[in-house]
Amino acid sequence: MGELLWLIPALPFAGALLLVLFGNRISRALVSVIGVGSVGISAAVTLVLGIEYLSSRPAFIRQEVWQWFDVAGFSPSIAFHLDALSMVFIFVITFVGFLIHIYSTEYMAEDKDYARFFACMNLFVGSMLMLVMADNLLLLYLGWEGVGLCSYLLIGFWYKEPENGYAARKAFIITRVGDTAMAIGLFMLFQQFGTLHIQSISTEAAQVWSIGNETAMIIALLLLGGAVGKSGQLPLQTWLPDAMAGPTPVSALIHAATMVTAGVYLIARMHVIFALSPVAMTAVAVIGAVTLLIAGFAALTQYDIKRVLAYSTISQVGYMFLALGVGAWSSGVFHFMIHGFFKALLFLCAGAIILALHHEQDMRKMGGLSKKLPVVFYTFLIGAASLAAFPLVSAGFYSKDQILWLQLAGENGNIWLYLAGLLGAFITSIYTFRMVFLTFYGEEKTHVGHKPTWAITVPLIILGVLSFAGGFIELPHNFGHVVLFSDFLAPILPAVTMVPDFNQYEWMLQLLAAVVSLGGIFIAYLYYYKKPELIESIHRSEFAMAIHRFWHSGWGFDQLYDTLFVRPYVYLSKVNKKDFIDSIYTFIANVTQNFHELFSRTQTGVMRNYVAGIVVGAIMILTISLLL
Amino acid sequence: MTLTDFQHLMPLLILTFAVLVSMLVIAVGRNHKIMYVITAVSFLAAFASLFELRDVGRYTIEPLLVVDGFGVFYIGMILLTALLISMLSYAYFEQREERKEEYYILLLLATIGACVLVISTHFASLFLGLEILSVSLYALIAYLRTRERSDEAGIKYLILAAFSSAFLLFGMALVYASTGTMEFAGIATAIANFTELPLLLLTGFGLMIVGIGFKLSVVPFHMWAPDVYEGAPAPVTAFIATVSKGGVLGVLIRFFMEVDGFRYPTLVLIFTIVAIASMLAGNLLALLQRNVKRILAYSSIAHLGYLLVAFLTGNQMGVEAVTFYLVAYFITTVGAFGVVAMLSDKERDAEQLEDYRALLWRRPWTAAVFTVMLLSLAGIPLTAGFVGKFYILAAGVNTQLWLLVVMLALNSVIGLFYYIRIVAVMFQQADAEVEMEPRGRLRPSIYLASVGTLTILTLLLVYIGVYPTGLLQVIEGMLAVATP
Amino acid sequence: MELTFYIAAAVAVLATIMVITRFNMIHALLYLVVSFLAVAVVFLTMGAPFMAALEVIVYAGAIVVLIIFVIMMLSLTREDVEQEKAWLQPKLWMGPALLSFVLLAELVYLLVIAEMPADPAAGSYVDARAVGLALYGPYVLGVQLSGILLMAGIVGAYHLGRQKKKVIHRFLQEKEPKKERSTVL
Amino acid sequence: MSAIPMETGLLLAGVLFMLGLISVMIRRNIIFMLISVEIMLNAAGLAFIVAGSHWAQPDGQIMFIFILTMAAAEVSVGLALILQIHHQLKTLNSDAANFMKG
Amino acid sequence: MILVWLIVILMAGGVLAWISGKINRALPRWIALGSVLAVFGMTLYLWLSNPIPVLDSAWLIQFNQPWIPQWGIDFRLALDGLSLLMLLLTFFLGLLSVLISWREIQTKVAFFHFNLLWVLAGITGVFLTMDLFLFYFFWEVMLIPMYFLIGIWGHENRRYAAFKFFLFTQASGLLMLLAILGLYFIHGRQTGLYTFSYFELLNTTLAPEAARLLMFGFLAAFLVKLPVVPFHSWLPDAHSQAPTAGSVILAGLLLKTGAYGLLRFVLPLFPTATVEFAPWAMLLGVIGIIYGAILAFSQTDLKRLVAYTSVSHMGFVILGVFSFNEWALQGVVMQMITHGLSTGALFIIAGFLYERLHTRDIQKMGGFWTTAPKMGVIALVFVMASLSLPGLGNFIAEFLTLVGSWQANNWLTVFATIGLVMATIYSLRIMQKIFFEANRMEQALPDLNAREMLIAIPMVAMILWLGLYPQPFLDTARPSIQEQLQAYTASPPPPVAMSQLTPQVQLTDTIRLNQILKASRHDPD
Repeated sequence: MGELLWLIPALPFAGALLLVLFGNRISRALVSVIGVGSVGISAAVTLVLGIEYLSSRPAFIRQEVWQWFDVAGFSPSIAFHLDALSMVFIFVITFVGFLIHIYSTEYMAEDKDYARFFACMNLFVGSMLMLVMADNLLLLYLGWEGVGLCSYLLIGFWYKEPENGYAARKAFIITRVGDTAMAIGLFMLFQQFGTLHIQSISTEAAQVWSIGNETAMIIALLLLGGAVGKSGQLPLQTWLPDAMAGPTPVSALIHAATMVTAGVYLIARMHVIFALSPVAMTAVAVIGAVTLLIAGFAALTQYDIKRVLAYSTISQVGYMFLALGVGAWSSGVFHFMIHGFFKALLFLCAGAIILALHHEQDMRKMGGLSKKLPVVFYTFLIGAASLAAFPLVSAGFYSKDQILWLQLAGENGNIWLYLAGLLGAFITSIYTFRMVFLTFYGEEKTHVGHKPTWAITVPLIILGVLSFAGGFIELPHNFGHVVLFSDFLAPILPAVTMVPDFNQYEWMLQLLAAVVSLGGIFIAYLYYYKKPELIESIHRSEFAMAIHRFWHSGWGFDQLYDTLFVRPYVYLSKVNKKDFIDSIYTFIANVTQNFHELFSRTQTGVMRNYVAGIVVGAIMILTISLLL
Repeated sequence: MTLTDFQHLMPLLILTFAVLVSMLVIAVGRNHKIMYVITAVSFLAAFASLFELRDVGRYTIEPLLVVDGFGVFYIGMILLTALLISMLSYAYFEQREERKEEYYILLLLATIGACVLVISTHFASLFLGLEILSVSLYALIAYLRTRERSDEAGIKYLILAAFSSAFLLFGMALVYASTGTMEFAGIATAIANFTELPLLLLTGFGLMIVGIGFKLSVVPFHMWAPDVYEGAPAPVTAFIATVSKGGVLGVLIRFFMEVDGFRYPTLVLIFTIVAIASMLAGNLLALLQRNVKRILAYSSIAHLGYLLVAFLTGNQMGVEAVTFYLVAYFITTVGAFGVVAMLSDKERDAEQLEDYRALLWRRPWTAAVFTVMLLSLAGIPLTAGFVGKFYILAAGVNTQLWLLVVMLALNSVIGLFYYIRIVAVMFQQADAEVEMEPRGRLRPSIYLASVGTLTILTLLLVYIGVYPTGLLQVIEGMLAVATP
Repeated sequence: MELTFYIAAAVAVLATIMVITRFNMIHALLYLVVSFLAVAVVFLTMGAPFMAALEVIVYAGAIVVLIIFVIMMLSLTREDVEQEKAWLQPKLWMGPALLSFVLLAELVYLLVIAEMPADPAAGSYVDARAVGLALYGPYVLGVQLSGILLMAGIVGAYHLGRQKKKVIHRFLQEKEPKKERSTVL
Repeated sequence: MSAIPMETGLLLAGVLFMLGLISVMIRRNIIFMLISVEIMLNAAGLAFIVAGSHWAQPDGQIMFIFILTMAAAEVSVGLALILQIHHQLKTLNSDAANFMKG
Repeated sequence: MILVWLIVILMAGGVLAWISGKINRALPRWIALGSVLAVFGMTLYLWLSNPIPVLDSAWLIQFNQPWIPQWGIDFRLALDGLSLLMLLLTFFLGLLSVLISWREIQTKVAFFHFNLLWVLAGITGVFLTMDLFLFYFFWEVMLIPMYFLIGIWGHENRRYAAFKFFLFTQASGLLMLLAILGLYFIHGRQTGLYTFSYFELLNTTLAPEAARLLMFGFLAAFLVKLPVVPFHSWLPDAHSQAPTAGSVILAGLLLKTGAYGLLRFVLPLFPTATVEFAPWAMLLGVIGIIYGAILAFSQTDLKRLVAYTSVSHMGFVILGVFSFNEWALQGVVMQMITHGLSTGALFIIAGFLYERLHTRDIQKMGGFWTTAPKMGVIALVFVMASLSLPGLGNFIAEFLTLVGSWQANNWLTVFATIGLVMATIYSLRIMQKIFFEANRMEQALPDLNAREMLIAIPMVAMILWLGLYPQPFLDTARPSIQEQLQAYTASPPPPVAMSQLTPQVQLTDTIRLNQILKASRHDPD
């Protein structure tokens, strides 16, 4: 078993390679077949392996394809590792990826760079799979950077617009900052353990380090740096809203469902090390909490539908971090999965809307679409409910509720984190339904052009079902206590240590969460549907508008980084374009030249001067004789 | 004077004989070609006669001359150089209206002077050799009387050389006054008794250095060099740069080795300062110079500075280094001036940098030869100049003359700049306006000798650069005889 | 003898000073003859009578006369003397003279403080015979070499001194090649 | 016989040498320069005689003869050259002969 | 003898090419191609026929012939894994250089190929020779033809650039010569054996002061060639002014001679002095990485930009060399190879663009992906290589270097790693300005033709190979690297520095893996 493992990432890679080599010469249909097919087969292989895995439940499956290199004992392999954790990720990546690929065949149908798009998408899926299947951190890093590249290429897919290029570069560079921290973390890990093999590190770290070990803390924080960059968490979150410049399927796949959760994967994967460092854990949780709030507020003020979703992604990933931060590993992963479903769904719906409205993304110009695009409307509603954690019937409710619950019930929990999460939930439901009301209700403001066909609707429906039903595999104690998911992950991710005797309060918290969610929906209903004039009145307030602008700009992080880093760097670079060190050499050359001119002046051509020269020489010689 | 004495002076006798024959030939009738052949043959014959003297050991002709390995090697070097210069002269003078015949007589005479210099062991022979060389050179420099620059160069050289000779003589007189002998060996024994040099003697040495320094054109006695190089006909310039300096350097080495002047810090200091100043001034002066002959003049000042570095090591290795470097320098300089002579036309020498623009495209072979010569001067590998410079550096490092060695390295870099500049000019793309051929050229066959000579020189240069072992063996063999 | 030496020396120095300060070349040469004669007397006092004779014959006789001939050939005029006067301005000769005096001072100092080697022999009279024997004994090669030296001088002087075709200095020429002019125009 | 100390003789030679030297430096007329050089050579010869007389050897005198020879050769060539220059420059000003410089 | 043939074939080929130019304009190209192919083939054969890890000694082939016996100078060539790799790189890039010049060079074709082959011959000599005199000899020999390549066929400011290149390298080379001589005499005094043989001189014991001075002499040459930051200023000019082939050789090979010199000579000859100097050298490396990256960002001349990226990348080399451990040195060797390829490729792309547009100003470019996607893809690959994307060779190189340097110095490694971010900044700028955005030029840019693809494809293949399966190269280099490190074996940090680790944990990675594998195999079924 496991012989097929390598096929999962290899197929998309092969697809990408074929498309790069021949993409321009084959028909669009064939491009679609290769592009979608490779991911599809990959998904099928995943399914087969998944079933096998579930039936036999080994600790993990490993397949080494070849030894990458071996330098003085540093010998990472190109080897794949399949366990429950990666299984979840592979599943989301291949299936959601497959759906998005199908969706893209319609969405990108008009684009002339059709083959390039699918090549990049395939490459992305391959890299992402590499990331989650790697059995050592170096291979993980390969996938990690690979998805960064694809993200770059896809954000800047429509490269004619300089802003897109800018957004693409921003994404790559900012994530690279995080990667740098991660790379340093890898150096340290290697120094400590002489290997980057994840299993070995995990086993040894637990033996070698006691809790609170300083090295472990530094390493954990460095890895967190990488995670923060990729996952768009504070303080490296600024690239993600801009990344919406790419085509919408890209946003759905990369910037919502999969790549941005790589950080979550990394932390979950290296949970042993994180668990050894309370400081790092706290950092993870705090970052998650702050990020989810900041992003939530920012989302409230956006008009671009994709930007709202982008900020909501940041915010939701914040929840995952929150979960990881208290050691609720499987809750974090669970929320990742559910989020993957509903966020992909929301993005794809948004894409369908955008396509229908001739690439209009401003929600103020939308409205009344519930009749025109019924499938989109209903699926969007499911997604929105899930995002807003609509009580009981949405998957999001269960996954988010678990996180909130564990903030108090978990041993590492903290009331403030809980409150932040709760506030976040409230804001989430406001902006989610703000979006729903602005888009689908009210009067129609833009004519609907393209009506989605099966290639769009089928993925939407499937994702809708998943967003709805996905939650039922993991239910809280008082709702039947289904623990399929956490059981599945249990061999890999330890369970949270609970505060004793806290279970009796669970229903209260659930109720609170439900109220908050519904309250948010109600406020959205009130302000954006029932009484839009309330918004007008807010807009009249100078103070409110200042805050609005501040939130709209993503809390001014862009401006801050601009003044702190970008401008000084560019200034430094421009001011020294001519390379001042060069002028040192020019100076030396000039001095030499001046000497030349000085000496040349002695060659007057007048004989008497030459005689004088000889006499001076004679005097010099005699003086030396005299003095010595 | 015995018969053996004459046998040992065979090369000089041959040359003197050639002078006489030449004068007779001129008296009968002037013919450039015959004169040329007589000169070349006599140089060859004189050189051939040296083979008899190869294993001479040390044969002294009291009190003036000594024939030993060192002397024989230097004479050989001088004779070969003179031969090469005479080969290059034919085409050069053929296109000029002057009477050409006396040139060869003067060339022979000057060569005799240089040969006497390197085998002299006595102030009298030193002085006479030097003067024979100088007096011949006065006329040679001003040989092309139609050029005002020749005259200017001639009179400058004449006055300054006589002036410096006066210094030399006065210095000799003082040395003589303080030691009572004019033989090198005698002086050596006389000063061996002194723990410290008496002031009178030191003064004498100092004044002699002025005279010698002038001939070597080292700073600060160098100022005549560029003017004379520029004004003199190209082959004569080559002669001044090589034979004249080589001869003087030869006698300087002989004298210093004999009296072991390196024991005295005063003299070493003087020479050190002179060496550094020569390197620096020579290279800096040449830096942006636009006249090729002047560049070569300045570069020769610098090269003399390099040579002094090896000279200052004051040991066998240093002498060998000097000798080796001189061979390389002779070949290179003659080659370079040969190219200048080749390119010169009836009215003036090809001395402006402009004359060399795009030479590679016009006359690739000449340009290549010149490039090789310049690279050798710059001390780039595959040429003899590199091995020479390496040898000097090795000698310097061996004796730990770090200051001098570092200065040499530094100066080599400055030097590179102007050599490469000439090369760069030659390698520039041809403008349409550049004339493809200089005016008034002779038929190609006349250049045969010049072309052949340059080819030989280039091959020699590269051969020594690639495989210096042969030359090294000869030098070691010959000089080992000189210093028992 | 000593007195003779000092008088002669004084004359020589004075005459030489006169030589170098005269504007008229012929006057200068006459002083030069005086100077040479005085030096010849010094030679006599030094015990070198043969050299004294040679000094008079060759230096004062041949060489100076040669120079006078040349000056006459060049037919120097009153203006030349004036010009000579103009050239010999104090500001022109002060610097060089200063340099020379530094050198002189050093030389004198060196000569004075130098310990002279002890006298080897009291009688330092070297007569013509001894000179002749030495000259044609050990120094015979030197004589031959001086012959060669003279030959070089003769050949050189002959070549250079030949009256040549009229060549006008470029500054005085009306000319300059047509080519240049055409480029200018 | 020679009661004159050597330093006195050398001093005289030195003074004469310097006078010649000064003259070479301050004079512009080429003939004067030539004459001055002759003075210097003569002074050098004097120094040889003094030294020779001191050591009671003929060598000093022989050197003087050689110097004499050289001076003669030199003057002859020099004068020939001066004639040339006068023909061309119409002046004997040595400063005028400064076409080559730099 | 085969080693001599390598040099001789190139030199003879050069002369032949020059002469043949009289007969036919195209002939020199074919002769050059033929001779480079021949030596490439021979080297490949050497590589394939010698299973390096099996051998005991680092040295595969030696050749020795007295040259100037008086001075103890031999014509001594020897080949080990390191040289072999360098030769492979040399001839590979040499081959490409001939190919890219096929269209570009139209004047003085014969002389061009003469120079090209002689540069290659000189570089070959540098990589092979084990006699210090001969080393210096070849060191200089490779400069002259390079000077001509830049000075004759370069761009508008070629003379200045050629001068600068020449003076910098010569000046530093002379200091090395002095150091070589110093070593020679010190060794001679000690043992009475005056020789320039590398193997003999390795045994010289040096006083600390002398070792320091001599090391600086060697360093001067190598650091200037590398180049390390305060001495880098010749490089942007030379690189940007040279013809494409010249830039490729400069960046791909000439810089590597500096790195090679550090590895081959500085490390083994002066073990104590280098350890002393190491922190400063590493600091210089880091400064280079960052300084080069910052400057690269602001350049508008494409070739100049790439030149500054070289400065930045070569910072890693010195960083690695002075870390004194196998990871870093393997990283350095990899960096030499991969940088040669990737930067060479970028210069080649710049050349392609210049041929089409007659400008190197990236301000005037843009949007070429539309018309030239093939070129775009290839450029993308090498731009990514330049920012060391995993999967491409440069990543292995830089990661290994950093892993190694981390063991030696933490903070400097951190700053060096930050250089990776800066590499991203400038690299993406290249893509953005040239291939993305709107097309500012009127004319359409033709895509790569067959010949150009023939050049580009092997480079892409190579860089991928190096990125995904570098083991053959690492194996080839390993024995020689271990040899260079011999002097340091006592001092270096062991692979596992932590003292807390129990011996069991210090097992090598492979053993540990096996255990885990065994566990996994038995566990489930």
